[in-house]
Amino acid sequence: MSGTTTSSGGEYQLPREHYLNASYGIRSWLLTTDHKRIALLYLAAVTFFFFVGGIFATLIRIHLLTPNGLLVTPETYNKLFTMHGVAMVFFFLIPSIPAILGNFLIPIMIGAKDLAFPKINLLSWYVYIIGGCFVLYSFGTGGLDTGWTFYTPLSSVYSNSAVTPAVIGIFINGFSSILTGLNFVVTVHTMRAPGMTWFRLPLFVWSHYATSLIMILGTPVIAITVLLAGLERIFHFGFFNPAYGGDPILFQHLFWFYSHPAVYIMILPAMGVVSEIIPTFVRKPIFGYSFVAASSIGIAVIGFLVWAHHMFVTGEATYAAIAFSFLSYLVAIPSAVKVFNWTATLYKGSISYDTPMLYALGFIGLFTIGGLTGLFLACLGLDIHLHDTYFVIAHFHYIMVGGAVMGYVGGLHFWWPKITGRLYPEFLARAAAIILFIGFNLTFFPQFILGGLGMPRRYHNYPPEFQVLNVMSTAGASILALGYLLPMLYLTWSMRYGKIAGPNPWPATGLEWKTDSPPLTENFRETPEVDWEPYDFVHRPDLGLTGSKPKLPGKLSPAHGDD
Amino acid sequence: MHRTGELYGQYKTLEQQKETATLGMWVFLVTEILFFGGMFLTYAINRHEYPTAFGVGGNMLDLNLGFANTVVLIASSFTMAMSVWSAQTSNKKLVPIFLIFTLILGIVFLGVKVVEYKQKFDHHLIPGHGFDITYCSKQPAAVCGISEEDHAKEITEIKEGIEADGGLVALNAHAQLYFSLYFGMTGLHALHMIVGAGLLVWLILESRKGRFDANYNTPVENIGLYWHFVDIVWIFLFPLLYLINRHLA
Amino acid sequence: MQSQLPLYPESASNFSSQVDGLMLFMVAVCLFFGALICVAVVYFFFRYRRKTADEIGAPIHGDLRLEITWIVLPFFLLMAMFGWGAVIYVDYRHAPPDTLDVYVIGKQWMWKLQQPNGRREINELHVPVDRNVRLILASEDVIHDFSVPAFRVKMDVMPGHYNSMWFKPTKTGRYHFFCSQYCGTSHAIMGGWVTVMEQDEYAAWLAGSTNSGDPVAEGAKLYNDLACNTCHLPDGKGRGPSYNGVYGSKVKLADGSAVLADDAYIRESILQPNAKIVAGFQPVMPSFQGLVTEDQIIALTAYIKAQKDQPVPGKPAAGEPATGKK
Amino acid sequence: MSENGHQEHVVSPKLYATILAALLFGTWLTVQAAKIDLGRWNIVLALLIATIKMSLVILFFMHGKYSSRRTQLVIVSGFFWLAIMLGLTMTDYSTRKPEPSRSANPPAIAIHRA
Repeated sequence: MSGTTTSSGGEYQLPREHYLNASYGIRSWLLTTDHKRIALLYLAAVTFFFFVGGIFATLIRIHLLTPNGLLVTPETYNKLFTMHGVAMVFFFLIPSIPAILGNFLIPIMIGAKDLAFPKINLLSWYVYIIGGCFVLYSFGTGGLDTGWTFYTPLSSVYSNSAVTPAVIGIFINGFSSILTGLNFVVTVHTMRAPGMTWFRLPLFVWSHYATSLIMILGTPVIAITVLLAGLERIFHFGFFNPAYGGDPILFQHLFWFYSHPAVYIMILPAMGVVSEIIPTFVRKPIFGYSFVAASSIGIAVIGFLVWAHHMFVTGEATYAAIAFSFLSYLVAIPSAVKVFNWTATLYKGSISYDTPMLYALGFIGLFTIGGLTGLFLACLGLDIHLHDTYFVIAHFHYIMVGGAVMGYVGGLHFWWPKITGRLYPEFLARAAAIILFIGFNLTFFPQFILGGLGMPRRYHNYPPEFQVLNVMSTAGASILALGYLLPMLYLTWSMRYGKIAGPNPWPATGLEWKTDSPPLTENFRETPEVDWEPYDFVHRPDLGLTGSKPKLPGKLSPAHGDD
Repeated sequence: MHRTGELYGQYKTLEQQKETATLGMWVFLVTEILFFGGMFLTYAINRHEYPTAFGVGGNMLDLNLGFANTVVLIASSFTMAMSVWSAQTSNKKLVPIFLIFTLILGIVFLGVKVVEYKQKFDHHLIPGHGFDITYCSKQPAAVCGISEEDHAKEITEIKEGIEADGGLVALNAHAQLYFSLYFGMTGLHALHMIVGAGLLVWLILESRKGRFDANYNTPVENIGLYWHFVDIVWIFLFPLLYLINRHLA
Repeated sequence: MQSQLPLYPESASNFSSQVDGLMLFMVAVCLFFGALICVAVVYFFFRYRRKTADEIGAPIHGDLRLEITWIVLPFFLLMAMFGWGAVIYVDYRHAPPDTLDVYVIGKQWMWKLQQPNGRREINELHVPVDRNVRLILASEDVIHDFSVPAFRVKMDVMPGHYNSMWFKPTKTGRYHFFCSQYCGTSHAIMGGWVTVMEQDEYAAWLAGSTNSGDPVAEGAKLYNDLACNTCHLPDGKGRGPSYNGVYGSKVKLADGSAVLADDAYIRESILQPNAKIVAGFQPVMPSFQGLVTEDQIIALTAYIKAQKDQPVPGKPAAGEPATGKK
Repeated sequence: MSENGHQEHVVSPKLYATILAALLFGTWLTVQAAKIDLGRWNIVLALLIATIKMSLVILFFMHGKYSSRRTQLVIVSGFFWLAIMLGLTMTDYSTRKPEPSRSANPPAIAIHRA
């Protein structure tokens, strides 16, 4: 099946034709309907927004080095954290894993030639770009100072910044997300290869299916919400404006109906990545496959029932607060189930120390901290102390950066050989993973303490007693920045100079590893038939792992490990 | 049944292609449910808070036009369903005819909507600084083009509204909220109608080539689904906007 | 003074001890589970490291008993956290009856506070120790949030309606309060200090107020200026009900129901007079929406409150709850 | 039955015409119902009629009755999520006033908005 050729020396060579060299020229990229090329288009755009958001983050941290603010005016500071939030949440975290890794991998993982609607897939990228342009226009013409949450009436009446284009951008961008989710759901339902039953789906696909449900059911609500806020701003409609009798809390209900499930859009795909990486590098089936799969769906569904826990101190009804707190605790259970199962998977495994594995283990640690601190915020009694403090900042950065971004970068390393056909430099990659882990903890752990002390979020200056912790945080941020720059550099380098990977360098069990690296435009030469269970290493002689000697041609590449 | 038509590269069979398109359309309609749902929620909460002002606002609408439009839209849904039937039974000549009927009814609906919007504009009922819920009640009936009887009712109703809602300023603010929702909801609905009309034009051009028959009718069916969905939205908008507390005084 | 690296804020209210107890419990539980997972991961990581390149792990697919254990056990712990938190929250959302009420108005970007006797402060709040204090919060523009870390309490300050929060300071001293809800440019400097004083000191401080008029007097003036006095005659014979003895009583309404005449009711009655009509009166009062500021509403409320013990028309003596609207 | 298990059902024009008649009748009925004062039940009745009309459109015009189980599940889940959004938000608005209270004299904070 594999078209990869080996030279006499046993080293791999790139396949003669693959999706990257199938056609050339800018038009062949901008008009492509190949899900793999669209994934790379997303990679470029999303990386750009990550840079933009990252620069804002760096400026924020530098500014907070001293209690009175080092760098910028209050107005500018408010714009910086708003734009950081908007760029990162709507244009990096939400599309990152689904639109890049999901787009690239889901059709291959289920044995399809493409997504169900390739043109809609391309359309979703253009929609993303158009939305992004509006938001960049807003950033460029005076910026945005409402916070990424756009709470009314500040955003709809009082703010003097460029709210309207930003709101339009987010409205448009929502449709990109909807189209991606729609495509995934339909693809998973109708495009599976023969033998690829629901319970043979990779957990990555399960988690993306759950993510897509949220995108489909939640995103329309944020679209209408920001539309209403925009109308209120432009035409003096009074939906949420107390001056006309509107209720600002209603805006928060609508906003969080999407935006809370949206954090699961960010974390679920990362969980999917981790669920792929761990069995591969432990070389044993995931512990409790059906529980891990079901917990993805559970998180997606229960995640819709908890949104008002963002509003415990707004004056919402006590009964409602109690109900939402209760439901919030329920959503902790499927998350915990995942963590326990991943940990149990390590037991009696054959664990390698490859980079993706380091990211996956880092993910478990950071996600555990992020998840456990979420329990503090879901707790009614503690939330009245911790709400809107740095504790919240630390908590969601542990989930979104420690969780989602670690998963994203880990997944990028894991599938990099599949995407580019080449391996990344292992030593640098491990170093970057460790630097990221240390930098991250140094940045955000002190913020838990700051939050406990009561330092409110979104402050451009702060009482002097908080300085030591802020300095620690800023120092960590600079390490973190290095940790992100390193992969960007060596991954770019490896695209041209990396070692040729071969179809299945790890080796892993998924269908995507049965085709060439990089794959053909049609993914497979002939439609594959699946007759094995997921993550089964025992009955897979084609992986070359059953004997005592390596059966893979030639010497194993250095990427495999530590022998 | 064996299907014909172009098979796109990513599919294995035409059946799969058809199934995929139908599922995709329904999933899209689910997103539309939630999209309009956000607005219905905003309506529900505010109506719950200000029943009086919403009643006064609702009575400012022209029930006859609203009723006529409902009939027009339901009829268009019927002709749309009939064009799907024509395609499914390979009546290739009938498909464009029913589609043209549908399009005409859709345009009539939008035309009536324009008349209504114009009326609201003349009556100072556009949210913003010029909004004045009492404008018509202060003019002679003829100026606002309503019957003396309705005019009298309106005056009474506004008077009672002012009392019940806690003053003119409050009533005016809350009625403006009602009209914000009126324009937001009907505007969004009209936008969907315009998109639907555009799709219909394309469908008519294609169907005149005789493309749609029992074997291949996915576009007719899917655009039909969309059209029916837009109809459903109106089925709810009509009572919520036009019929609440209808001249119950 | 504060040490260079504080790790937790001072504990200065009835809620701080409750919140801290719960916090301690949660930290302990979370540390236990966090450590359990970390230790397991690190131990497995080294214990089961790959020894040969083609080695595979033991094909273990799962264990139902374990799954059930780690679903059910955490569930009970989570419910304990939920229940404990809910108890504190319900307590927090329901102030005891005997509170000292301070009005707090947030506006971009300052706090205006007003003591029960009308003494006004900007960005400063003085309260007596060991007394239940209730803050009645309103905003003039966007959403703010009044947060006192040392008391472990906060509440959003919404435009358009009152929120309230309460606490009982347990320790004298000066504590930061912050605006916790992002409210625009100078959000970060929209804070101040809560000074908790001994009760007698507080009384002396309150009596020594010179900087502002008595709200009752101001309310009385407004009562005349806004022509309330043309309808709301003290003897109850005007077109509107008398104010006497209204505050804190149950008012009978035209629709047969009754409502407690509290601050929120009075505010509503000024802004939306016909929302609740007192039995025996016609809905004729105009709305004062847009004509009075939040400050003036507070002054009017104070005036009405001051008439609490005046003889109620139609009743021989004060004491009995009576009908009548301001 | 085609291979994918999705049978294309052709609805007869007669049934379509019946549905049309029912929808028009429903429209007339809802207008008439609005003219009678039923207090709070007016809105309930109006929504009930609208829901029945919607069901007719979905079941027959949109072929929901003849669709695959999967499609039906998609339709139902759409409305289910709408119900979640409306219902859970309403839990807040409908319980804001009667709060549980320990004290005999609760400081009822009104929810009225200016």
